[in-house]
Amino acid sequence: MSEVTTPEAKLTRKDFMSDQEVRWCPGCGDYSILAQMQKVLPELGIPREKLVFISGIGCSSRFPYYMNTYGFHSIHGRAPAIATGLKIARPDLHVWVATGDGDGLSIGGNHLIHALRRNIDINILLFNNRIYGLTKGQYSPTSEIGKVTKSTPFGSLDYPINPIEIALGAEATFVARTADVETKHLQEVFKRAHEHKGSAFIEILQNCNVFNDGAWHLVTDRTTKTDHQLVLEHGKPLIFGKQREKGIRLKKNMTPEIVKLGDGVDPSELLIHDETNPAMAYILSRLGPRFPTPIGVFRAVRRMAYDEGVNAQVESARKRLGPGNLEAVFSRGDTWVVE
Amino acid sequence: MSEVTTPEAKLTRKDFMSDQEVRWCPGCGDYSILAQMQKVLPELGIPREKLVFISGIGCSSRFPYYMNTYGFHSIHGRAPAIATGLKIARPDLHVWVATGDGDGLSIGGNHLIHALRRNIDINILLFNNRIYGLTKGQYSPTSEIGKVTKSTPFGSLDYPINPIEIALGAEATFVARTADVETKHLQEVFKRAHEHKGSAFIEILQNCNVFNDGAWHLVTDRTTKTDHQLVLEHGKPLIFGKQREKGIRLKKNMTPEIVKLGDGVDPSELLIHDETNPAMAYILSRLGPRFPTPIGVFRAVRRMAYDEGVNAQVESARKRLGPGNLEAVFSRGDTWVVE
Amino acid sequence: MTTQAGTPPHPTQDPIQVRKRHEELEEVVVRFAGDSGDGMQLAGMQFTNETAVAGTDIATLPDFPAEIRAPAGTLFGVSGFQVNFSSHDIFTPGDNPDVLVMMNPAALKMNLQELKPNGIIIADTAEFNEHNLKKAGYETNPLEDGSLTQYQVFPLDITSMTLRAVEELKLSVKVATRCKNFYALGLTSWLFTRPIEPTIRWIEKRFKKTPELVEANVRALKAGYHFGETAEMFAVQYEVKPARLTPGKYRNITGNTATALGFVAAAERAGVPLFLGSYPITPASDILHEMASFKNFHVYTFQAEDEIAAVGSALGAAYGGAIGICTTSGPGMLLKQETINLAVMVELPLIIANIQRAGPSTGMPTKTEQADLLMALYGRSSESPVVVLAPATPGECFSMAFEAVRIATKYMVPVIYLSDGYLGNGAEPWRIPQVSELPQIHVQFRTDPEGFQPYLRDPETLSRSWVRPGTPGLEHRVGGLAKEDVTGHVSYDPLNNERMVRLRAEKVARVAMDIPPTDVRGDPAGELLVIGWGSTYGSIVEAVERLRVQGTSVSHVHLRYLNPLPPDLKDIIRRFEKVLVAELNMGQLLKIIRAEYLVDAKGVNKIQGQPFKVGELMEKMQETLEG
Amino acid sequence: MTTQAGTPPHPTQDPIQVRKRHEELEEVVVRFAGDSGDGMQLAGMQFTNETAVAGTDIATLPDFPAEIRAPAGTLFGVSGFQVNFSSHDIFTPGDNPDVLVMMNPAALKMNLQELKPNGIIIADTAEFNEHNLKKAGYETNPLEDGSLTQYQVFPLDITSMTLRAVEELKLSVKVATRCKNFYALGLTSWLFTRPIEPTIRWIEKRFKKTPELVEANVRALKAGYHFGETAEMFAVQYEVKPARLTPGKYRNITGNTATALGFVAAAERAGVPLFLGSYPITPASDILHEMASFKNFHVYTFQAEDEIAAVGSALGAAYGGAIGICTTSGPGMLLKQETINLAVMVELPLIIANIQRAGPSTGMPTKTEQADLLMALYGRSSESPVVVLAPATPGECFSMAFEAVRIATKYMVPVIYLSDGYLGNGAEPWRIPQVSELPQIHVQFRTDPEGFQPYLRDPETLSRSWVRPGTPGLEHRVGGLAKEDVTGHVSYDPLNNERMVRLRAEKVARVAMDIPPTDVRGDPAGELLVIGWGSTYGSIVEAVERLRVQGTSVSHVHLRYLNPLPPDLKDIIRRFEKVLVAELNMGQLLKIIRAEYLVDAKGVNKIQGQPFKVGELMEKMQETLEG
Ligand SMILES: Cc1ncc(C[n+]2csc(CCOP(=O)(O)OP(=O)(O)O)c2C)c(N)n1
Ligand SMILES: Cc1ncc(C[n+]2csc(CCOP(=O)(O)OP(=O)(O)O)c2C)c(N)n1
Ligand code: SF4
Ligand code: SF4
Ligand SMILES: [Mg+2]
Ligand SMILES: [Mg+2]
Repeated sequence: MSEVTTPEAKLTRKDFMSDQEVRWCPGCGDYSILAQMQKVLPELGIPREKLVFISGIGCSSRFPYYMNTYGFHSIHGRAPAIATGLKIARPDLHVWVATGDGDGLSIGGNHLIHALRRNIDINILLFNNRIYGLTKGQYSPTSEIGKVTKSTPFGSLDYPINPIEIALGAEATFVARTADVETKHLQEVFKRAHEHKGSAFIEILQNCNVFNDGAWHLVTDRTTKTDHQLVLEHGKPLIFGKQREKGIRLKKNMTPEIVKLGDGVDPSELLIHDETNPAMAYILSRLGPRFPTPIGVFRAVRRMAYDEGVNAQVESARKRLGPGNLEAVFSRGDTWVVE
Repeated sequence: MSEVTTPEAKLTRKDFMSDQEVRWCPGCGDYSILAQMQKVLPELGIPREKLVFISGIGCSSRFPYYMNTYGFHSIHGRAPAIATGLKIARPDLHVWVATGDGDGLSIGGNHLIHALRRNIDINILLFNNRIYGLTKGQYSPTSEIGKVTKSTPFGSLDYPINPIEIALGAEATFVARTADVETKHLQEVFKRAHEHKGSAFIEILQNCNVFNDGAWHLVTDRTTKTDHQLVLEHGKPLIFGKQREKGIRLKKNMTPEIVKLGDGVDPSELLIHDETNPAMAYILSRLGPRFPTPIGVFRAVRRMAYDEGVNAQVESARKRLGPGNLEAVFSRGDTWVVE
Repeated sequence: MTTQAGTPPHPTQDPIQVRKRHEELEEVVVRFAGDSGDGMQLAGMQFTNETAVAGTDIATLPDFPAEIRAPAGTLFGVSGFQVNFSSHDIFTPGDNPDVLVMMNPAALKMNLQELKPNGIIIADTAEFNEHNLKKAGYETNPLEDGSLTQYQVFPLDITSMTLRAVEELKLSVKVATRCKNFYALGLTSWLFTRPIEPTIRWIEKRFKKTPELVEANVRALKAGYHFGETAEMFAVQYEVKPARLTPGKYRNITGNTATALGFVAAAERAGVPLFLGSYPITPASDILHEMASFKNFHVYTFQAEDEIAAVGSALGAAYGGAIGICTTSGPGMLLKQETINLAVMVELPLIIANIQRAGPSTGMPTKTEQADLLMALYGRSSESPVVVLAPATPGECFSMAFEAVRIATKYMVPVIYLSDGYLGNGAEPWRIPQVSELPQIHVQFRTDPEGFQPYLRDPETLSRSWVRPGTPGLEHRVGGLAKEDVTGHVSYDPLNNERMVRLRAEKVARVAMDIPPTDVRGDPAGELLVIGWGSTYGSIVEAVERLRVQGTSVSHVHLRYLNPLPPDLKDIIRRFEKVLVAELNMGQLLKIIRAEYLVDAKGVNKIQGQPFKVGELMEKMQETLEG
Repeated sequence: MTTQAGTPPHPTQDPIQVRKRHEELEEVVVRFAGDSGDGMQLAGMQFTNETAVAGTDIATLPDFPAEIRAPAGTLFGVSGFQVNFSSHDIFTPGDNPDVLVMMNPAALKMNLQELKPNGIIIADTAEFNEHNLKKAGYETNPLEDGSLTQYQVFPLDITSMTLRAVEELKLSVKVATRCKNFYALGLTSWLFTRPIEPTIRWIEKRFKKTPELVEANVRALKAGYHFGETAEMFAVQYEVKPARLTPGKYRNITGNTATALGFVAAAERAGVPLFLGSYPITPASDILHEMASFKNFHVYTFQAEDEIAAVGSALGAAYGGAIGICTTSGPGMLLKQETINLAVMVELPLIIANIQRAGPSTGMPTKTEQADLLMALYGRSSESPVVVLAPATPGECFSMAFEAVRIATKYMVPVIYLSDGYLGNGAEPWRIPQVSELPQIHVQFRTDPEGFQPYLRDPETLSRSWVRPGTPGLEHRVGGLAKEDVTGHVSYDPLNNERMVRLRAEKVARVAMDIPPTDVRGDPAGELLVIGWGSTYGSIVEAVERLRVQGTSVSHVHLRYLNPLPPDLKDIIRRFEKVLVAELNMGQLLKIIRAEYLVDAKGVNKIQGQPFKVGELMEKMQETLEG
């Protein structure tokens, strides 16, 4: 057991490592995600005991075992529901959910969208490796069409779910994407999510080197990412490429196009990222294969968080009606006395 | 039992009325929806026996009992899953799903989005009365914030789901909205859905006069609808108002605004509806309260339907490998003979 | 109808008599019935309230269709409400009504066969038109064709009289007509000298936003009452004296309300917040509705997207240190089992209230049944022991709900609470307890890091300690994978797994040491022992008592604790020659009793969505004794 | 290890001897173990295949962790595969291995205690370094500290020898090292004179896309084989002669593969398309994988978004006239119950295969258990009878899967098929049937509108007719609400409901008339009857036979039909003084037997995620006989 920690005591990465041996495959992208989380948390200045990690089932969902905080490895797909109950009853806690593309988008899709639309103040990390890892390699809701897996020897036929797009469709108030190998970016996004009041949804592109190696190679590999990765920054134009020579512009009919800077195209014509503009986020979420893959914060707006509302309601009820009085509710309606 | 019908015999509305007494409350919006369906079907020229209506649980889900076709009143929220299995195994059938805002978006939300993203060739009618009717009036995922219902005496706190937006987020290939009292429009949309190959999602604004009377009053009442209803037509500018004097224009940052025609504003500046433009559909789906409510087809595009893919795969496998041979699969791998 | 002093109940038809004769009765069963839109449930509940307030004992049986407002005049659209009220204690709504208040022909058609010989029929003639008669399948009008001569029939044009009563208010006919249930109620109230003031108060509260409706309904109510008084048609006014109930302050309560109050009271006595995660389903929804109004207590109610999320949120709250509860019924219960399994594994308190209804599948949602017992015990994958409790009467729902919380928190274990539609919607007078009478529930959250291990157990209860996240130094991880004893680390060690499975079973078994002795109604030994559980209590008690009066050797044990079973049950069973298990299912407790005690018990079973009638039970008991 | 002619198994250490001595054995148990990344499952399966092809009888026990590739060298990361092969028929993988092939210290640590005295240990010395020894909790190196003197230890640097074998291919060390499992397999194959050709063929097929891997693995395999031949270290080569199996063409088959084949064969013999709706879950996923490759049959496989959608889609397909199947395991089974309940109500054929695993909750996903029996029987709300079947051996999974389809379609009823992880992953030789040997399954879809009613029943089976949507004139509606007898219309009539509940129960009960007589292994009467079901078959058979050889009066009944129970079981039980029920749970079938037959049966139970050892069972049987 870990000894007492107080907000004062400055914590270090080690403080967040549990005594459990990490059981992921050597080379799994999950290691980096874990490491970045353990590095960021000390900077947030919250006492360790105020943190809870809740997960479903999957390789990614083993995450809580390795964090020296409170942790709950629950049921396939149900982490958001459990986290919702916890956060309503315990608004003082910082609740993180770790889930996978199968856990969060296949069996757990409904709980995910309902958590997001309610805007309950939890942070959801969706480890997207486009495969079912723990069950040894079946295709997942994010797998590309035609994918040959154990359960689809002739290729899958399911049009993939776009996690960012579905989160936007549920009107999530914070929607971001990052990648296992982008260590700094991971940390930044984790911080932003922590600071956001309300549901924060983070898709993390993660490599499963055993069952789906290289799924994100183009976006994350040093040699290719400059052309295939688009870093979103609020208020900044959408520029990418080795020499940052390419940009994204919107045609009249709101369809995006890639333009080369210089020859006649001025940066001012480019799309300027705006985290508060819904149409912007939506268009960026479905740029498609011919475009670079955006990472960063697609959308960030403030809306009443569900737990805020619930507890405000309880408070106002107490103010208006006074603290609950059992005798009173027992005697609701008509009563009579028998001598 | 109904007597045999053949494609030749021209069917009438009566042919589609079952022998079961309709058990909805007097005045319920469901009656009109049922009537329009029974009127449209004869025009489609499909034999009655090729039609199947599958529903979940709820007032709306009683729909199949009243249609003299094949029908299956199934489980709360699960109709899309059952319909998917049926359509894969029986591509020759025309499968319709009847569901409610609770059935389809609360307990059944996940099956709904997965059916839509797979683009299985079924037509989904979501009766949206913004309330749980059959269970006597609790708020639903589409109820407005602050709604006072049996389960929310202090007002609900859940930010509502926007059915059109969630369907778009799942990249549904056909997304439309209509209303119980718009009889002609209902029929048109039903026809469009029938003609669409792939999943067709239709939100039907429906009045529950017992538990949520007037939920759609502004949009559907003769006296108010001209200002509060926006009829979408492909290729046509977005115009509404008593004298069709108002239009919708897009500002530079892709946010819509209402403009008065005439004084300086030319119709050519207005948004022209395009059923194939994803950003357009998305923006229209979230116009918000200060805008009129769009009805019509938000989005209609063609993409491989799941059942097409599955059956094509089976066919090609048969072509390539020949029809299945039991002896052969029995003997897969190494075998030996014992004398 | 048992009249005193043998005076015949017939109203003497002497026209010149003005002052009405008074007759005292011991027990009366009234059944209101009409269209699901006629407000019969309301009339019934208000009548119940009036007579309860008047001090009689009561038992009720609401019986309505699954449709909200099925088309007018249809047989399947008939909605009924039966009230039994009496000056001695009663246990059931009564097998057969003495009085039928019938708002249309369909209602009469559905209910007549149950009316007692010479019973009273009050019928709204306005509704007995061609159209409705045909819908109900009557060739001719029973009110006129002499087919009801063996009853006392009072044909009244209730509709027109109601319209006349509210005439001046200038309401639409539709709205005005809606008041007729209160007219009928007023008349019935007069007929049995029940006070209408409680109903007037109720109307004023219910419609306070629409004064014209208050006015209209009150007028209709009074008009009905005065009609009885003045109309010569009614020569006799009946009266039922108050019952001799234990002194105290009383209210009339349904099982669902009592359940809600029991949970809230327990949370208050434990000093722990309560979290209800629920998804609406008949007949459980009312508990959610009731609890949602307790926001000023430390009560959270959450209407989740489905039952899985409902129970998940409750477990999450329990993990956070709240009392996690969910309420549901059969089809929803199925969906909670995986989460209950997790609760068994992480050993957190969780209460799952299943208000049983008739199945399987969607079945008959508004009808009652007791067929979810085996599912509660065995409906989860692998070995997953939980505690199972069942209240026996509407009022008892309070104490058993309270008990569920006590056990769950003391043993850190899920508790399944089995009520049913009959208990949930049925009502009885309930003696309002003093808060001080209620036991304290001692909840101790662990805070001491010294020597903490997540799965260290209390030597007596075997429960692990409850730790609230946020407690410094106790950070730890729990989950659904097999756990190592004491440390709770993930472990696939074969022997450890068997040890943990047996520990969880033993923990539940020990609850048996913590429950009251089983009481046997009747002789402690004899020929026949009838075992029941849940809502069948009333019918069994009455059947057994009647037989005992006839000198039959029969006793009754009613189980509130179904898992673990009471330790003394074995000996009790041994003391009887024959054992009969009465349940509203195909014999579920029966299976358990046979397996557990190897006794050749027989079952009396009914799967009709209706409670047992006392007569049915008596017959079967006699058969068993003879056979 | 039972050597013939009593010659001691020790290799004589005489250096000048060149030709190896040959020894014939009757039965050998080999266990391969190493890191989950070492490919031990593969080595084991290939060795099994080789010896099966060589004609011996076999039984296997794969045993691996839930993690995909737990960190190298850890105890929890150890993955093992045990093969028992013999020249007579065998029923279990064997209690204790004769040979351990150990790829690292952790493997040795986890497996040594089970090795037979004087057993053989082959160990890869390369992995026995400080680091790994410490991870495994060894102070000193067991291969050197003399702690293994009572065994025959062959310490070999398998890693280096493998690297040398593939040197010329210039592979990365990482890739080259991965071949060591084939080196070990080659050596073991030589030691027991098993043919390596089948493995070579397998390698060529498996890696056909990467020729260098084919080359590398084949080289490693051969190198291992030749090392055995040439190295002086091995003086003896053992041989196990083919078993006398019934003549025919054989293959080696796992329970999961046999289940898949059984379903496909049944669909073919019924001439009806098959639809598998499934959601991946250990240990059931392989059935989905297998079936997904049958696209050229009329087989649809659908990986749904969850188990509810999986079973829903299967029911939808069944409604459409296909054979609807779903495959799952405990945690997924829970989610299917509501849909099974609907299938019970609409009376459509549906097959649910539950490949049981150790629970509760996530439990030990890769370990076996039999604790879902009561859930299969009673895990649904209300009264919801279904047929429950259980295969006893991997090969038998074929015939019972076939039987499940036959019963489901003949009686229009859901059938739950209970296999488990041990059956699913375990393998045995399987006599490949001629398709002509397989019974026809007669499926008749109704097409005649004349006098059609959805719930008209076949007088013999009580099943309603199966109607494919698309059939003119038979349009009708079905659903989960209570149904009127014959017409199937929605009905809340009390008596109708009871009638329908009893009809559904009776329909399932009648299946009992349609199943083979129960065969008793051993005397038809006697002192002790052991009752088992499912995967415990092998261990029980062997335990019973050994005791009978010692003259004990014990017989064995193994149930394949768990609901309804065989009609002749009652008499069989009566013929024995004592009854013992052996199951891998806390006594689930035991409860049923006691309740059904009122016999004081006792249980022998194990909840460790492991099959029974023959020794454990023999002990408990003797105890019971004495006690
Ligand atoms: C109810 C239930 N169904 C199925 C499973 C089996 N299962 C465990 S994890 C998993 C999918 C994991 O995929 P993902 O969420 O992408 O996590 P990953 O392993 O890829 O990180 C499945 C199907 C389960 N544990 N429980
Ligand atoms: C598993 C399950 N949970 C809950 C219910 C209770 N239930 C029936 S219908 C319904 C909601 C209906 O709302 P909606 O889908 O909007 O249909 P409406 O009645 O409004 O047309 C609920 C909660 C059920 N039948 N099954
Ligand atoms: S299987 Fe894939 S996702 Fe799972 S631990 Fe291994 S590498 Fe990571
Ligand atoms: S309750 Fe509402 S939705 Fe249901 S039938 Fe009545 S009016 Fe229609
Ligand atoms: Mg994944
Ligand atoms: Mg609704």
